[in-house]
Amino acid sequence: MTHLLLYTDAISEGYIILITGLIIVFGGLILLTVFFKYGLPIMLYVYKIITKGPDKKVKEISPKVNQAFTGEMAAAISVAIHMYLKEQHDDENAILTIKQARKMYSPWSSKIYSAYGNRF
Amino acid sequence: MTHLLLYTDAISEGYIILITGLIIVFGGLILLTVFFKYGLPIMLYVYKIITKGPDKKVKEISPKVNQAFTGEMAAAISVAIHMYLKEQHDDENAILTIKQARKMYSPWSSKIYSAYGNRF
Amino acid sequence: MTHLLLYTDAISEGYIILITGLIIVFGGLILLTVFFKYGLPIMLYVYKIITKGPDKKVKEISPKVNQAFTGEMAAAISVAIHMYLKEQHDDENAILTIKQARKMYSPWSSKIYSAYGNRF
Amino acid sequence: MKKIILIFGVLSLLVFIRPVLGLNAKATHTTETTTLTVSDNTVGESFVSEAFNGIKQFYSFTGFANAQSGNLIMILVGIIFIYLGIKFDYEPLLLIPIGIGVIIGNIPFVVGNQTGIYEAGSVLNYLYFGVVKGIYPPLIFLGIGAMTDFSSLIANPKLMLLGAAAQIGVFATFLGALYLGFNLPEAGAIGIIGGADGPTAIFLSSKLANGINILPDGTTVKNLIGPIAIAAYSYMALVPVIQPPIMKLLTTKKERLIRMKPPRAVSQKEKMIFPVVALLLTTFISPSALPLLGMLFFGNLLKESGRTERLADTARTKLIDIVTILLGVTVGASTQADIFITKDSMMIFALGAISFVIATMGGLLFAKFMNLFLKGDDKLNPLIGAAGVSAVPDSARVVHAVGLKADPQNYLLMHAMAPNVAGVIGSAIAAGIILSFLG
Amino acid sequence: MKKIILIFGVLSLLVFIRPVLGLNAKATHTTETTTLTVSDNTVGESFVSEAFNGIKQFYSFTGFANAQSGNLIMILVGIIFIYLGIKFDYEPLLLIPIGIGVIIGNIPFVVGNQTGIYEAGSVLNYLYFGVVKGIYPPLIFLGIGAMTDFSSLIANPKLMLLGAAAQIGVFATFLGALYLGFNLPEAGAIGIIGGADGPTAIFLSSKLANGINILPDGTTVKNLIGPIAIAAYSYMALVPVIQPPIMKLLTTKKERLIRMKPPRAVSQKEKMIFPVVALLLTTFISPSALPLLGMLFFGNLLKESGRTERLADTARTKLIDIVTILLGVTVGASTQADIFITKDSMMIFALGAISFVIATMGGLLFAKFMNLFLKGDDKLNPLIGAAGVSAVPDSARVVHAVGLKADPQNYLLMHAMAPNVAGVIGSAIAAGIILSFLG
Amino acid sequence: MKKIILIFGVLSLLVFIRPVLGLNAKATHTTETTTLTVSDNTVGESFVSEAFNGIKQFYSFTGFANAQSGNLIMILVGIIFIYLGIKFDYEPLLLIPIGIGVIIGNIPFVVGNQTGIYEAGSVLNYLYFGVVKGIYPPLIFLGIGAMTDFSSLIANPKLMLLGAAAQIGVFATFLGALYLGFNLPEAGAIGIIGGADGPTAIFLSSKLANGINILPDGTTVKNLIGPIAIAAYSYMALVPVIQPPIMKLLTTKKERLIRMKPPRAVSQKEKMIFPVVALLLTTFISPSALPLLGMLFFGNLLKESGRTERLADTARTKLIDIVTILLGVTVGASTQADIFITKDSMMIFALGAISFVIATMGGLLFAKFMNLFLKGDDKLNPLIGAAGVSAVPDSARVVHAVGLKADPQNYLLMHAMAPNVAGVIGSAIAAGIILSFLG
Ligand code: NA
Ligand code: NA
Ligand code: NA
Repeated sequence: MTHLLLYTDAISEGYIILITGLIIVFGGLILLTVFFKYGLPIMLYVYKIITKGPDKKVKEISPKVNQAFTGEMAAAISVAIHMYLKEQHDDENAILTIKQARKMYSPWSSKIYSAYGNRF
Repeated sequence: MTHLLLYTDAISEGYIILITGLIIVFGGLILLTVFFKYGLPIMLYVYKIITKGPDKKVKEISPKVNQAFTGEMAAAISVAIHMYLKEQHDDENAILTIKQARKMYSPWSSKIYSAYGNRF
Repeated sequence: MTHLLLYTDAISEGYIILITGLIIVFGGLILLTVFFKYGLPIMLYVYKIITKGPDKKVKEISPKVNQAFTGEMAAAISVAIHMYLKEQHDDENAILTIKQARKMYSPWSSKIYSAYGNRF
Repeated sequence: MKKIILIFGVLSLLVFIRPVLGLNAKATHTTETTTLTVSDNTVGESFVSEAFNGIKQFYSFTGFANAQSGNLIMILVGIIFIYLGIKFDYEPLLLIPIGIGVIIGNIPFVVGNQTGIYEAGSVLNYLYFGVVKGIYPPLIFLGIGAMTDFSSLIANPKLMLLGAAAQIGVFATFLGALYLGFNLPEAGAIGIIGGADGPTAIFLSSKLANGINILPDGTTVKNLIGPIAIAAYSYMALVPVIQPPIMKLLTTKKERLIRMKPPRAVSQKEKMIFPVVALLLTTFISPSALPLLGMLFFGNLLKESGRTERLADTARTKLIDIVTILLGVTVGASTQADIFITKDSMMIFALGAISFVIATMGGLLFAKFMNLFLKGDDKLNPLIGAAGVSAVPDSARVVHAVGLKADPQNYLLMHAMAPNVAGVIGSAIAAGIILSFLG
Repeated sequence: MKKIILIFGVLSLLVFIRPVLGLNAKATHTTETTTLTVSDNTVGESFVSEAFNGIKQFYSFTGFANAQSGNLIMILVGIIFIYLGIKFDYEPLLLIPIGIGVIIGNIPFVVGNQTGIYEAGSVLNYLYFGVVKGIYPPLIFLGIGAMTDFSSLIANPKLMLLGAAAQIGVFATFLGALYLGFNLPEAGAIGIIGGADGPTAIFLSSKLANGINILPDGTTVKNLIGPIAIAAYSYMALVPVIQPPIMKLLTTKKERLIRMKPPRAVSQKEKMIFPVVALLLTTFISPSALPLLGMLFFGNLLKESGRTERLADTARTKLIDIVTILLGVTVGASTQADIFITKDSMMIFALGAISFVIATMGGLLFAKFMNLFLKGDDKLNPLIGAAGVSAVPDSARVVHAVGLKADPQNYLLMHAMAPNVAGVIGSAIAAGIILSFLG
Repeated sequence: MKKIILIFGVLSLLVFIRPVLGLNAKATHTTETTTLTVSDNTVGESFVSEAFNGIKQFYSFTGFANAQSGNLIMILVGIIFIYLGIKFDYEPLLLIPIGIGVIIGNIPFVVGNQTGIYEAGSVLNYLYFGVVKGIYPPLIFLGIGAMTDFSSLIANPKLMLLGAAAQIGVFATFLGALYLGFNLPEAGAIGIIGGADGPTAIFLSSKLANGINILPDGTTVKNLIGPIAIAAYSYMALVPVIQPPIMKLLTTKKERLIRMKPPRAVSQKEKMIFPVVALLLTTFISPSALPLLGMLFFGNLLKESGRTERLADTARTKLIDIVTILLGVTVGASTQADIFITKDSMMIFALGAISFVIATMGGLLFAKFMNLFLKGDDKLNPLIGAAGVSAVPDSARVVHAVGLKADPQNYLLMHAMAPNVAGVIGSAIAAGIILSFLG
């Protein structure tokens, strides 16, 4: 193991790691941010030029194409998802033993694996 | 390893294990029996009291509630299961090669995994 | 490891392995060929005699039974498969983010596994 | 383009056909073969003779040269297993992998090429690790727990005693093995065949009769995992053949006609509490059974919690399938003839048969004994005692079938499931006890 | 036929009941029990007393004899975990396996029988291997990658900074742990609880606080994998309880009402490029996070490539399920009372709570800070900063719920997903940094 | 409540911001940095400079500091693999995992942090175990067996010879490798590239060219698993590019127009018997191929038995998927630049290309040779000989496509499947032979 100890005192070392670490984490994610904000559109533009010829400007191929995808739609989707996530909770399903009984005859033995095998 | 040898003679040791083992197995399963016969209804009762207030007697919450689940129903279910289990045996399915042919083009290569991937 | 070296010279050894290997590969697959051409029909015949009595000749039980499976059918199947294999390629599926959005709310956490669990 | 490929191909082939053209000058033969390199004519000949030598040498490596009668016998056994599985549907998910495993394990090979299951470094040996270390059985139990509905047991807890009674088969076989000269741990492992539960048998034998443990007197226990596992699965597959005559022998026509009242409905809460409580009680009593019972009830909780259906589904489908495949083929392959065909194996098979008979009798007779204390429609149909041997769900189905023969309207399947699953719990407890005493 | 079976059965039973008939002559007792073999009458008695001795001896092996208060407390904790998972749906796929694992790990057993998770050779120990060696977390991340849609992050990359801001929780906790006297690697592992990401926490603690590594001053680090994992998962489950009060405290009503403009649509090409580029950038910065981030983006590429749906599906269903089962039960079982109930564990739990609070505050405050530079409909609703702690997707859902309380028409879920997944990437990077400094 | 949280939060933050407030008195600096702690103003500055030192030190650990040109080249190769897989659908299930694996394996890291695939203790190293020990390939073959329908081979057994003929590619490449100076085991492993079967290539190279085995003359064989696997999969992906020109070169227009009579129907019984008999015959001839052929025919029996569909389904879906994921990413990662970019790798790639050409030619020419003995509608369309190289099912599809070009009504796919699967069996036998001679 290679240690990066700068101090013999653990607390001071801790502060250094704290500051350094935060800077690096921010640095890394800022790098990603910048790439996807500026780098990627340029890359896609270059790719398009290579494959289809230079008939488009950067702005046109900039990924902000789906302007039709408006706030109203997003809201609608959000509602739908909200509903969907909510409805998953009908606690304590009072399934009758009858329904379970069908399942019951399916343990332990190989022959019986197949009962499940068919269902999935 | 800790050995529980009581005798140097294996056969005698065997008898002890036989008797001891049987008693323990019985003991264990009797414990389970007793718990599910008496312990569990009490537990469920206590739980109900804690969560909903003390408005029910032990007898009422005793799990023997589904009296509607009569012998006739059980018999009907049993028959249904019996039928179900029986009908699984139509040996030697004379599937034509045609049907198999569709499957045939699906081995070895990655591209082909997907054919199966879609089906399941 | 047991080595089968016949020569100290690697190249000569190589030629021997080349010839020997090819002969063995051919030998092995010829053996399989012969078995499935002649051995298997006889085996199936014997099996039939044992299980159902000797009321058939070898020729009759020879597996060439499905004469109805003609070239026309094979051609038809081949076309179908050809079509099937071809249609798999509609590159760059322009699925809207909307459709993806539904999926999106499903990462990392246990509760969310179930969203997928239900689908498959 | 075409030309380039042509030239390239011809050049490549030139290298390959050099010896035929007599250019093989560098060769310095160390074999006895006298080489004649005088004319074009004889080069081919000499080369043929060398190749023939190579083939002869190679032949000594083939199965044809190394096959022993034991291998051929075991291959036949493997084919019979497959045949039984396919033709009669006897536990096909186990007999077919084991059968093909028996064949794979008995293909004759030269030792030292990392082929055999007992050779360190071979692929089979790595897969066999899960058997030797007892890892596969708890994973199978996880899946089984996620498959099993314990409702019938919760509804009628007293039927658990029938599962306990059948364990007589375990302990009696244990004693029989001692009489036949096996030492204590080996006898313990053999006894568990009477539990009629493949994974439990493999788990216990991998701990007690693994060819590794050393006894106080300095001897090493034998490796009996293979014979014990094969015996357990074989007799489990043969339950529909073994049990009916015993059942008819020990019950009267009148007893077989007894109709039992239907079990009560069981609430989801009870089903959720069952695995937790059963885990606590059984493993407090028999801590050495923890890997088996812990996983069994873990799987059951995944199934019954209502929140983890996804995990339960994986445990009872793909996970158990993968483990079943690996377990089956390696247990089968562990029957390599030189290790498997011994007097011990024969004795184990004989003891296994006896153990199934005793277990069945134990369950039946105990059901009759319980009837002495039960009245009216609480009385048990003693046939369901036979389901206490586990071999789930085959023995329960045998009970159902035998019951139907006596009275075509008497459906015993639901009732028989309770002792059936209790038998599994009982066998795991018994395995834990034996392990505590002898492990 | 019937007769043969009858005779056979009776003979078998004869062996079994021999002692009752007083034929047990060979027995040479070495125990203190004085044996009375005078009359038929006393044989039974003596046998009973011997069996009683056996039971007494066996009793010393049971959980009843070996249970310590610690075990019972932990079993109760396990039951509470299961209860929380079932009743309140708090991360049930994790709490239920961990809960039952806690129970399994605290069944009292006698050391030396290969039962406990810390005993070499036990089944649990083999399964625990994937935790100790940090193998399970990357496989979980593979499945998570195959589940996750990074669209919202691609559409609005600046939200990544919120995921970075929440890592304050990690580093502050690290510092707190140092103040409480933990050494550097232990403190690093404890800090990662603030990342609110179970697999990352297990991965880092298995590398830093594994009870194996030796420090320059000769001391061995403590094994804190169990407490850290339990703390991480517990607080992740409690996110719906922990976060809302902090969110209300640090935001004004007006801020909570901010509506954000909907994210733009993202093309499939962007989604394919994202995992490759993100893998390169993040692991170049933090190579020690390679196992986590490599697998995360590998899984995501499988999902987005459009060609490997089959593999992505397996990764996000059966594979992650299997690993989740094994990880949950072994992490749970690693809380064996004698190892788990220590002052260290208590401190880790306290630090864990603080870390979640700080991480939430960090995300919220940074969102407010960013708003200083943003105008018009680019302004952020500061609530989404709280989603930067990961705990995907719970914290995003909490944001959504709190947002709805302020304005029932303001759907923040989609916006909150971006900092949510960024928080995972940030935590993995942070783990890699800590590993580089202290590994 | 609000207040408590506020106080709690502020206190927590106090700890965290201590250095900014200049309270960091305990610090005893050991670096060269001269610390200025005179005024509030300079404290921040000094702290900044220390943090800057930390970042500088950390920078030496990042990929940016450690990247070598080799790494960057290999990362580019990985991206190209992914691009080919996605854009042209060339074996995407293999090229995409391998491609991302290549990237993962070439992220620059500092040795000693348990990150690289060749470092003991790293996660990648544990997953790589299945490659090094040859465990993954038999599991892949299990799934392949459970996918494959051998009907066309059973219906027309003589087509098996085409699969044998294509093995010329294996042995010719072996010879070529010897000429290029590789020693015997290495050359054997390289030769198998000509088998056009990824798992077989990995299996054989893990046994022969694994960097562990020691030759009689004391030298250790090279570890060529990576280059061999990459070459095999690359050329398999490129089969649609490599084969058509050779096929057109070696056949006349008239030959390409030959229509073959449709294969006869095959009964289920024959399909059940096939795997058992084929297993026996092929492994008796080549016992060292047992892991591959045993698993292949085991999988096929699971599929054809009609009783084990459940196991066959798992083998050909989830199990093979899991193994494919792990195999792909670790084989890819094994191309770590410092180990992969060597003259040997270049030679292996050159030999691999030649081997595919020779194998294709072998199959085609042998089909023409067989036609000398066949009459009427028994005559073969020599194109199907090219399918003998395996690379299932790509080479069969190439045959189909080339056949369609000559005659749009001539559907060769069904006929080409027979030599295609025979090629796999043939390659496995060849691998076994080479292993017997050189293992
Ligand atoms: Na049993
Ligand atoms: Na995080
Ligand atoms: Na081949």
